[in-house]
Amino acid sequence: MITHFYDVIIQTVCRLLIPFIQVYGLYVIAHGHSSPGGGFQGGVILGASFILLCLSHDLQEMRKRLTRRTILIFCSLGVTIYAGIGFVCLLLGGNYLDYGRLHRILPVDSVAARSLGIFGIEVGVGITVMAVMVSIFLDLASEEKVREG
Amino acid sequence: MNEISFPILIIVVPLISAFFIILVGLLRRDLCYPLMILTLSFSTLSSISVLKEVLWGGTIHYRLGGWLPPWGIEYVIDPLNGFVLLIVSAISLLIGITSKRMVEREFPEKATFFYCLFLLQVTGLLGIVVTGDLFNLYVFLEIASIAGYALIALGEDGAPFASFNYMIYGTVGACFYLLGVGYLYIATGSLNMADLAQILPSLLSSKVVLIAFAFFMVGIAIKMALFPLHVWLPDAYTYAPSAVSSLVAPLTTKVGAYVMIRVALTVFPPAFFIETLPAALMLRWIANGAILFGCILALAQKDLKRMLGYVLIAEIGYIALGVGFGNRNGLTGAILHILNDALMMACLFLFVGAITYQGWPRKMDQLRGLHRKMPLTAAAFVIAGLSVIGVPPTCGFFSKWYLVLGAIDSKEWLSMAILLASSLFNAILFFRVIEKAYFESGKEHGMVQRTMEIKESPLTILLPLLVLTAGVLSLGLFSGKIISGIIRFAIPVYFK
Amino acid sequence: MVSAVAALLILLTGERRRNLREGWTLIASLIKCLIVVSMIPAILHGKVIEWTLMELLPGVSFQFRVDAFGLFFATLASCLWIATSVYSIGYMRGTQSMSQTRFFFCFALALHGALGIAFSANLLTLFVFYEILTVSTFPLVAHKETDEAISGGRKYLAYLLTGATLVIFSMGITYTLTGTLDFKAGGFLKGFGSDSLLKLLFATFIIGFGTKAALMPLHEWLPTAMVAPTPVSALLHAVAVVKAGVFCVLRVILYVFGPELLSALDLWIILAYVASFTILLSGMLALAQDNLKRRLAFSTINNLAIIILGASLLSPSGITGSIFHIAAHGFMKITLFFVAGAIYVKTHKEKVSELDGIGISMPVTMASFAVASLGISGIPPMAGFISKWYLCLGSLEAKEILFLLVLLASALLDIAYFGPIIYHSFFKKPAVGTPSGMAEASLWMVIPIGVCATVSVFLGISPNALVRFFQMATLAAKSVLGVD
Amino acid sequence: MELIIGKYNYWIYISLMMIGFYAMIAKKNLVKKLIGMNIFQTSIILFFISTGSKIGGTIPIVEQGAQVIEAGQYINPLPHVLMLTAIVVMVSTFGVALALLWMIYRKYHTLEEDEILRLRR
Repeated sequence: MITHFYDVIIQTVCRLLIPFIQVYGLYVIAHGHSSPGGGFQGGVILGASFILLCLSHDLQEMRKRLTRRTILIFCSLGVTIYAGIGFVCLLLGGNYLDYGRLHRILPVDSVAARSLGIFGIEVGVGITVMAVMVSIFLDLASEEKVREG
Repeated sequence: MNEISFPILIIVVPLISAFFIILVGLLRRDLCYPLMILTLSFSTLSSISVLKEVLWGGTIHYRLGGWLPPWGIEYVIDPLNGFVLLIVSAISLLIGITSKRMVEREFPEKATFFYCLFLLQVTGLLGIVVTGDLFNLYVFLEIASIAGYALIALGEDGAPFASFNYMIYGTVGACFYLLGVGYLYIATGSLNMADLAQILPSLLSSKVVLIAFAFFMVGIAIKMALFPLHVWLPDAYTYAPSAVSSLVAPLTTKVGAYVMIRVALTVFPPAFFIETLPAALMLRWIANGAILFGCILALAQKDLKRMLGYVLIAEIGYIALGVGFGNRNGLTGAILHILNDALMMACLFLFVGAITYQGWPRKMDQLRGLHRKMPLTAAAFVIAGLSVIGVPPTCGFFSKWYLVLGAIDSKEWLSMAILLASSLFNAILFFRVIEKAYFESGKEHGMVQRTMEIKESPLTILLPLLVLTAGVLSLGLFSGKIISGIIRFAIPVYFK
Repeated sequence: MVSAVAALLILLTGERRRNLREGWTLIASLIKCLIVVSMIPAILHGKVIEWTLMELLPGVSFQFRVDAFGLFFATLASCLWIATSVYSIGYMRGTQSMSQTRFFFCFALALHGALGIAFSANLLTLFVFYEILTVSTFPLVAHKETDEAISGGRKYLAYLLTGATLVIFSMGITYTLTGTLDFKAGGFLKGFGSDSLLKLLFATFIIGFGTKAALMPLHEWLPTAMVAPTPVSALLHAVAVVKAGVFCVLRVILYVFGPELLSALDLWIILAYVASFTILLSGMLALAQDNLKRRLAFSTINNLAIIILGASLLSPSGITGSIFHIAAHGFMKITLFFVAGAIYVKTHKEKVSELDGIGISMPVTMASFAVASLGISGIPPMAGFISKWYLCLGSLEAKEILFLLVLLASALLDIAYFGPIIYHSFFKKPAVGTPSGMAEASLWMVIPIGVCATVSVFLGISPNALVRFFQMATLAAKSVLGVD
Repeated sequence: MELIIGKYNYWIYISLMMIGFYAMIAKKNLVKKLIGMNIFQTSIILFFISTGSKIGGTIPIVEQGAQVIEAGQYINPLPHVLMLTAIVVMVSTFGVALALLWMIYRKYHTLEEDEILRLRR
C-alpha cells in the first residue's frame, strides 16, 4: 500500500523529530506514576513515532528496524513483565499486584517499592501498547492476515 | 503459595500463558499445544479446589493489590460463580484437548495465534465469572468477545462477515452494559458488587437506577443472545471453525446467563427485579418467545450446525425463563441448566466438529450411514440429543423438571405448555437427524464410495466427546447431589 | 440390573461374533428371570424389598421397591424375555435382517426399562425407565429401515413423547401439591388440592400413560407399529411396552390416586366408560382387518382396555382379575404373535385371507394359535378364562351390569375375529400352487411358540403353579384396597 | 430550557450516540458502520468523563508536602481510569474490526453490505 515516496522535507523533519518523540514517550512512561501520563499514553506516543517513521520513509525501512518477530516478542514481553511483577508479589506472600511486598527483594522500603512496582508495571504496559499499535498498523498496511488486537 | 490466591491464579495463569504461547510459538511451534493444555488443566484443578474451599469455608474475597473494596478491584467467589467457574474451566479444557487436530486440519499456519486467542477467550470467560466488580466485568466481557470475534473469523467462507455482524451487535451490547455501569456509578459512587448490593435497596425509587437496570438487561441480553437480540448467533456459530464453535457456543452464552443472574438477582435486590418492576414478567414473555422461535426456526434448517445454533437460542430461553419465574424452583432449574446446557451444547457442537473433521458434510440429508462409520461419535450425538429433548435419565430432563416446577409455582401455565411443547419440537429435530444417521444406511450409489474411507474420529477428539457424553448421562443421576450440595447455596437468600 | 450390562456386552460384541452376542442375550435373560423369580417367596410373605440408589431431587430419590404388583409384572416380562430372545434369534436368522446388533442391544435396553418400571418406587424413577423404554423401542419399530417402518417409528415416538410430556406436567403438579412422588398402596393424593384440579390431574395422567396403553382414541400408533419385525411386535404387545403402559395406568389408579379418592371423585366411572368404549370399538375394528398382525393389534387394544376396565371397577375381584389378565394376555398374545411371525418367515403371508389350509402344513404352530386365541376369548380351561371370570365377578361386585355385558360382548367379538382364522387354516383347502406337507419354521421359533401356548393352558388349569402369578395378583389387589 | 442547558453534556452524548447508532443501522457500507460504532463508543467515553469532571477542579494527584486535602477540589479520577481501560478495549475492537473488514474485502472485493449479501447467495 505504502510505496516509496521521496520528499526531502518530510524525511528530514521526521528524522529529526522521531528521536525526540521517542524520548518524550519514555518520559511519559517513566513519570507516569507521579504525574499525568503513564504506560498507556507513553506507549501510544512511542508507537506513533514508529508509525511516523513508517509513513515518512517506507515499510521496508521500518521492517529493518523492527521486524514482525521483534514486535511479537515485545508484545508478549510487556504483558509478561506486567503479570510477572504481580506474580512476584504473590510469591512474596502478598496479594496479586501488592507492590508493597516488593521491598523484600528490593533494597528500598515499602513505599518506594510500591512506587517502583508501579513503574515496572508502566514499563510493561508501555511496551505492549507500543508493540500492539505498531503491529496493527503494519498488519493493515502490509496486507497481511488477520491477527488479534 | 497460599491457597487463598487461587482466584487470581485462575485468571492470571491463562493470561500469561496466552502471551507466552506467542513467544514459544516463535521458537518451537509444537510446544504451544502442551502449554495450553497444561494451563487449562491448572485452571480446572484450581477451580475445583476453589469450589471446594467455597463450599467448606464460605465466600472467598480476594483483593487485587491489597486495595480494600469499594476502591480496589475485588474478586469474589461464592457458590454460584464457583459452580460456573468449574463448568467453564472444565469444558474449555475438554475442548482445548480436541482443538489440536482440528487446528491442524483447518488452519495449521495460524496455530500459535489460535492457541493464544483460545486462552484469551478462556481468560475472559473465567474473569467474567470471578470478578466482583462491575467495570472489571465489562473488561473481561470485552476480552472474551474480542478473542471470540477473531476466533470466529478464522472459520469458513462467510466467517468474517458473520463475525463483523457479531462484533457490531456485541459492541452495542457491551456499550449498553457500560452505560449501565456509568449510571449506577452516578447513583451510588461504587462499582463493587457487594457494596452496590448494600447501597441499592435505599435507592430503588431513583430513575437513574431504573435506567441503569434497563441498560444492563438489554446489554446482557445481546451478549447472551436472548431472543429477539439473537440475530448474530446462528451465522457466527455456523461459520466458526469447529474447535471455536464448540468452545464459544456452550460457554459464552452460559456466562452471559450467569451475568444476568448475578446482576438481576444479587447486585440488584431480587424484590426489585420481581416485584417492583415487571422485569421478571417481561423476561418470562421474552423467554417464551425465545423457546418457541428457536425451536421453530431450528426445524427449518438444513445445516446441522445452524440448527444447533437455533436450538441454543431456545436453550438460552430456558435459562431466562427459569430466572424470570423468580422463584426457588425456577432459579434452581436455571442454574442447573447452565451446567447441563453447557455440557449438551459442547457435546453437540463437538459432534459436528468431529464429523466435519472427518470430511463428512454437515447437511442433514447427507448423514446417512453415519453410525456405521463413526459409531461412538454418533452414539454421543444420540445421547446429547436425548438430553436436549429432556428424556430421563440424561441431565436435560432434570433441569427441565425444575423449570416445570417453577412454572407451576408461579402459575405460568402458558410457559409450562411452551416448555413441554419445546421438548416435542426438539424430539422432532433430533430424531430427524438420528433417523438419517441410523436407519437410512448409505445404500445409494456413490454415497458408499465416498464414505468408505471415513473412520472414527481420532482419540483426542473422541475422548473428550465421550467424557462429555458420560457427563450428560451421569450428571442427571447426580443432579440431586449437585442441587443439595452446590446450587442450594448459590441461590440468593431472598428465595429461601 | 442385568439387562443393562447385557446390552453393553451385546453392543461390544458387535456384528462379527453373532453366536456370542446371541449367547449374551440368552444368558442375560435367564439370569434375570432367575433373579426375579428368586424374589417371589419373600414377597409372598408380605415383605417389601427396597433399594435406594441416590437422591434425585430433594424428597425424591432414585429408588427401587419390589412389591407384589411390581414383581408380578417383572416376572411376566422376564419370563417372556427368555421366550422372545430364543424366538428372535430364530426370526432374525430366518429373515437375514440387518443391524442385528442394534436390534439385540435395544431389545435388552427395552427390557431393562420394563423391569425398571416394574420395580420403581416412585413416579420419577418410573418415568425415567418409562422414557428409556420409549426411546429404546423406537429403533426396534423402525428396524426394517423402509419408509413405512420409519414413519411407523415416527408415529410411535410422536404419540409416546406427547404422552410423556403430559406425564411430566402431571408429575410436576403432583410434586408441588404433595412434595412427594413415592407410590403408596391406596394412593397418596388424598386430601391435597381441589376436586377440579385433581380431576384435571387424573385426566392428564391417564392420557399420558394411556397413550402407551393404547387406550382409544390414542391407540393409532399400535397398529402402525405393526411394520416392525415380529419379535418386536411381541415385545410391544405382550412383553413390555403396552404392558408397561397398562402397568403405569394401574400404578396411577391404585397407588397414586387410590380407590377411595377415585370413587369419591367419581372418576372411575368415566375411565370405565372410556375403557368399555375401547373394548367394543376395537373388537369391531379387529373384525375388519385382513392383515393378521393388524388384527392381533386391535385385539391387543381390546384386551388392554379390559385390563383397565377391571382396575377402574375398584372392586377386589376386578383388580385381581385385571392384574392377572396382564399375565394371561401376555402369554397368549405372545403365542399369537410368534405364530404370525413364524408364518411370515416361512411363507411370507401376512393376510388372514391367505391362510387357507396352513394348519395342515404347520400343525404345531397353528395348534398353538388355536389354543391362544381360544384363551383370549375366555374359554376354559385357558388362562384367559380365569381372568375374565374374575373381571365379571368384579363388575358384579361393583354392581354395574353394563360392564358385565361389555365383557361378555367382547368375548363374543374375540371369538368372531379369531374363529374364522382357525377355521380357515385347518379346514379350508390351501390355494392351488402352494406346496403341501409339513413345513414348520425352525426349531428356534417353534419351541417358544409351543412353550408359551402350553403355559397359557397351564395357567388356566392351576393359576398358582410355577411362579404363583395368581397369588401375587391377589396380594397386590388386597394391599391396594387395604383388605387383609 | 434548563433541562437542556443544565445537562448539556448528556444531550451531547445522547445525540452522538444516536448518530453512531444511526450509522450502524442504516449505512450500507461496512466501514461506515464501523465508524458509527466508534462514534457510539466515544459518546459513552464522553459521558463517563463528563460525570467525573468538575468546573474548577484540578488533577487528583497529591503534591508532596500538601497539608490540606480537600476532596472537593479534585476531579473524580475513577471515571477517567475506567475510560482509559475502555479506550484500550475499544481500540482493540477497532483493530480486530479493521482486520475483519480487510478479510471481507479480500473475499468479496467490496465493502457494501448488500453486494456482499448478493454475492453470498
